[in-house]
Amino acid sequence: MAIERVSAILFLLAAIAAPMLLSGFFIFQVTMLLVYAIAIMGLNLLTGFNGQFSLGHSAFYAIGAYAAAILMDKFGIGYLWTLPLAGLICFAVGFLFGFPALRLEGTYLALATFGLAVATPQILKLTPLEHWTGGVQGVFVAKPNAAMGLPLTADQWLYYLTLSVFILLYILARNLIGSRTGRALLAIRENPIAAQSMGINVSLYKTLTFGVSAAYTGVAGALGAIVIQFVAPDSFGFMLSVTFLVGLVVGGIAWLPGALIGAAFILFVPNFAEEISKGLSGAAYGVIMILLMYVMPSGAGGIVQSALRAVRAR
Amino acid sequence: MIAALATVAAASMAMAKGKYDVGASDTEIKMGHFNPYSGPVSAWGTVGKLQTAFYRMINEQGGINGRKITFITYDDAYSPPKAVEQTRRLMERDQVLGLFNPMGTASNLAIQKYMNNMKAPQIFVSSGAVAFGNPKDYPWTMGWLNYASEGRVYARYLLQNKPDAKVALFFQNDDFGKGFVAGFREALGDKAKTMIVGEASYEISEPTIDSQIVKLKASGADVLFNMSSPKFAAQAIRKLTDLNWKPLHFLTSSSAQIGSTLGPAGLENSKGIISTNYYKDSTDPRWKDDPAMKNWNAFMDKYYPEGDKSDTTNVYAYLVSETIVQVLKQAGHDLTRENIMKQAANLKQFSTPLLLPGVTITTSETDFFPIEQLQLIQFNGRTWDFIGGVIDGSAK
Amino acid sequence: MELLLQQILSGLATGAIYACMALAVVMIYQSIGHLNFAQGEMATFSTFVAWQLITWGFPYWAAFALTVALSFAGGVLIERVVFRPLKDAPALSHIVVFIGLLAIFNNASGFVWDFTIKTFPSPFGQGPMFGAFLNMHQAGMIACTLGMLVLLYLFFSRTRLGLSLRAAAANPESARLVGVRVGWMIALGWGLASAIGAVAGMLIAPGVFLEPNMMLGVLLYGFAGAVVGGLTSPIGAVAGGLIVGVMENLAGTYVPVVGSELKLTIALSLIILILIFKPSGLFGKTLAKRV
Amino acid sequence: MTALLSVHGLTASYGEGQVLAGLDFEVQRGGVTVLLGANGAGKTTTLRAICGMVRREGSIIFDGKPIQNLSTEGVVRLGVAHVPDGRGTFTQLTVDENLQLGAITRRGRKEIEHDIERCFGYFPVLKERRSQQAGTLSGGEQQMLAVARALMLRPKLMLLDEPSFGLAPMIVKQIFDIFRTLNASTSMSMLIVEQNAALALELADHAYLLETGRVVFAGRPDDIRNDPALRRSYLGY
Repeated sequence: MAIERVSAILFLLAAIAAPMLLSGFFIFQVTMLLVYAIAIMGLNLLTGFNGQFSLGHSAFYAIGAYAAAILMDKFGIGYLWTLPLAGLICFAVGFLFGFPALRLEGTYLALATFGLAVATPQILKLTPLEHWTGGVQGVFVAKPNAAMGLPLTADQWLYYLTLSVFILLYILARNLIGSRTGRALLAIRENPIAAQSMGINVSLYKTLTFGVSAAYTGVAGALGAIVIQFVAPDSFGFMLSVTFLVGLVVGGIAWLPGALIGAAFILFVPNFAEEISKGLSGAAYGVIMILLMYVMPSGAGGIVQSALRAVRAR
Repeated sequence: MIAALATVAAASMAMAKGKYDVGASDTEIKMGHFNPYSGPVSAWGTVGKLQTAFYRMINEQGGINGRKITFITYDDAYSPPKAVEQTRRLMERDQVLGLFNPMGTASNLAIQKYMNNMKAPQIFVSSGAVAFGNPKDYPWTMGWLNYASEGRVYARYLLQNKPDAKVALFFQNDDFGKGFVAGFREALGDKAKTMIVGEASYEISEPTIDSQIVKLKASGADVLFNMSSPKFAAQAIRKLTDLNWKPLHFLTSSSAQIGSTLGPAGLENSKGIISTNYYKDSTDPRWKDDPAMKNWNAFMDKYYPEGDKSDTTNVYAYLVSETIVQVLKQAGHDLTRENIMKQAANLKQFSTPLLLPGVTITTSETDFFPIEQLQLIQFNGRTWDFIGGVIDGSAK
Repeated sequence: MELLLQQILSGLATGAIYACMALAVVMIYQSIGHLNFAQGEMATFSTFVAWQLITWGFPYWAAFALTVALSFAGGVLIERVVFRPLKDAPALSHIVVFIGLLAIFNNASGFVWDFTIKTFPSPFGQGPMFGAFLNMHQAGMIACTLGMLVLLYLFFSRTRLGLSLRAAAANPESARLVGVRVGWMIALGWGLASAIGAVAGMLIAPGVFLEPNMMLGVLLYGFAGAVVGGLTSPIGAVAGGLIVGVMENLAGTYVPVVGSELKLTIALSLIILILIFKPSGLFGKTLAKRV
Repeated sequence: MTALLSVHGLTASYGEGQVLAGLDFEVQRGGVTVLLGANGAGKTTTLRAICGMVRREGSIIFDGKPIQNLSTEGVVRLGVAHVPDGRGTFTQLTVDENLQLGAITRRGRKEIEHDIERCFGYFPVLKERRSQQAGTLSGGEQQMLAVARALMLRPKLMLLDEPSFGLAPMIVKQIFDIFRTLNASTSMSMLIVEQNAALALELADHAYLLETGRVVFAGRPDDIRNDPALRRSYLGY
């Protein structure tokens, strides 16, 4: 317990101090890291803790991003308000999608969510919706300045905003997992039939998890839209879902802090691969991924958890 | 050794009267660039690779006005968030003078505001979207060509030569396809409603487009406007042959290459296709002995031997680099961002031998599309024939 | 009426492409219980190998046979070298490895053979047949897909090796207890899947042109076809592929307003609908289990 | 008689917990040995350890060869047939295919066909159902199929894990009668784990009692029947 508390405090201190030490570009990168971490955390709630496989989280990310962009662009709603609204909209979509998903398992669920991921950019491009979505051209988002006259640059302000949202969502997720609900989720992952017989309402929990997971990823999408200042349909293809999945596995399944490590991986390693070779960057990235799975087949989470166990066992 | 250093010092002293912004100095011009090196559209990565080779050649020839070019190019994987990240890396960490020929509509839209806030050039954007030729709102962003211009050229040709045409539109469902459609419709004006009898689009993830062509044939059209990328264009040409459907066939310039589209589709099948172009098709036998083409081939052999000579993207990239060099030459020793922008908007009938005869590049403070002159061409089964002279595709 | 017929036939032709890939998907799913995301890129790579051989002057069928053999060996090798050490890792880790392989093969194809589209010869010729409804290659491809299905059926139902493969897939522990070398069966499954993928690639390429991203879309449809068919049944895979092809064409032609832009979306929604009512696919085995 | 299987100091573990703590026992050539013990004593694990289905250490000599380092397939190929708990039926395959699989390591189509007919002789009901999916059989039929499948290997040693579990008494009797016939007519040895100790002891020539992963008693069936304490706790009278 102590180790975790100490590392949490160290992380917080470093995170708060970071913008004072780093350049604008690096702050931007770390902000994107936190955005992806929130999305991965959402995926982790569903896949890691509840055992439901999803290839569709790019869709929820897209819906969150577009919700924020359209609310700001067409309705003049303040950017802060778009975050909970994007979360709510994605919760509703995810919850509704959770119902058909109930009847599907494993690979079949993967295909259904995959269908969602493939369909979303096409729907966003749809001619009848162009007035709202901007069609193939996408929507611009204005970059907010620091609130309440704080002496921060726009980059720093967005960073602190994203950090606060991340911490808030992290704590919520942590409490959720530690609660009776969390134990129910794990029980469902391990053995749905046994969970049912223990009196757990499996359908309700599964659909709710879908909703909550989608909401997390949607909030990440909204933050991403604000940070990037632009949304376009082809940013949210099926490969984004795959990227989140890679982040989840690298960070560690069913281990919340792993989201940060996974996000760092999907953000920085492609750049690193590119430096190895422009012509073979894709292959380099692939090789790094595979080697990493050899070194830590259960992701960073697996290593940290077994290290913690070893320390405690002493 | 000391003498050599002294000479260098003297030389740089002589040039010390230069004016500079971040990214330029007496000895160096730092240029930023991104395009997809990885991911599903990594085919475009050849643009960055060719340009890297091109500037190596320029540097070997002594650079521009005595300054070496440092060309920094990154992978944006065709993803706007990544493009923003790479742009900020270029601008804030690498401290480049500006972005030259960055690729992709969405990626460039995503950085347009940032570049204009930074008051740094984002020029010759590799995209045909109309948004990049808007000097009033975005004075630091300049496009290259405009899909709409080309669309207008075909529409005007139809109005003149086949006013009772029934047109079927076949387009890629993104900014590329829709850009052409917009220009085409605009130039047809009121007649668009009656002339356009069928429309079908495709996504690049689709394996085949047979169904769309079948549907368009059933619309009863006698003109097909084909706005697709080379692979799908080739499929479409072949499907037309299979269906024995022989409409008047317009094919957009980006796919109208003998080597990468018409050859695979079958030269015989491609006879009669009308397109436009502004530069020489490296796969057209017409230019086999052309000095500009020979020169380009020699460059490819020496500086970019791994590049694919049957890919005309490499001609395009060469041409853009030449234009960038022209802008930098014009800027002289005043390498401020403002002057780069000023010179980019001050190309007066610039011409290079890779352009088709008669095509020139012109920009002005109100005209941010360098390429607007196009040559209508028709395929005769072996090579492209010119139809009429060079025409102007800008909005009237 | 003619349009309807045309769209159905052209859907069947496209569907045959999906069916080919779906067969490979089912093969790998049978032996490892996952979808292999790299399957398409592996098939593309194989097809490039065949193209290279033909360019070097090999006769078509020699190149074909050699490619199939090389792909089979390559598949076995990937299982032995890449996946064997990870056999106890969680399933999701395998998915990351698939994605890594996808990136590697895709990149390698583009790096070695460039991105301009290449024509790939068809052993059946290219001219139209049946009026203008299908071309000879498409007809040949449909025939070949069905032929491959028959061969697979015979292999699985009539040979002891086929039986061992099925046993290892259905119940690895029991398979070991009758002496089946399950590890090798998995490698064999990889080999077969990659050989079938190579055949699929060589059948598909003449119609859609060969380039490094040739299979990107095809694999998505192949997944859909395999899942509709039930993932475990080769017949289901072929039927599923054909259904997806036809459904998509009909959606694109007859659904008003959004049909053309959303033809894949509509097809996918229908698939999900099918799955909701028949969660293990149209041909998936639903077994009355007795304890 | 010499030992066909002799086990010394066998340990086995699942994950962190050790289940077997150094077992010693033997199965004679042509003999029937029974392992008795309460739930959790390690009986099933012992069988699984012999077949290499769990991590194990110690010495296992089968037919003169050490097999403690062989894979499951390797052990089976030496002639050890295992009828596992839960029967291990290939539910999606037909009865016929299940039997074919039993002989998958053997050669000679004719002989295999002959052996299938022989199994149908023991279990006529299987013949009626030969092209049916095995998952549709009743529990008793599946147990018969499991035994028949094991016989198809022509094993030297058959490991039987709770062959009577969950079956009606009539069927149990039928199956044990066949065991007796088999043991008498062929030289096949058996190692049986059984809850129904009375039944098993009728068949066995040796018995071992296990408690928490250790052998606590070894002897002949009569030794158990004659020991009042053992009789009470294992035979219930």
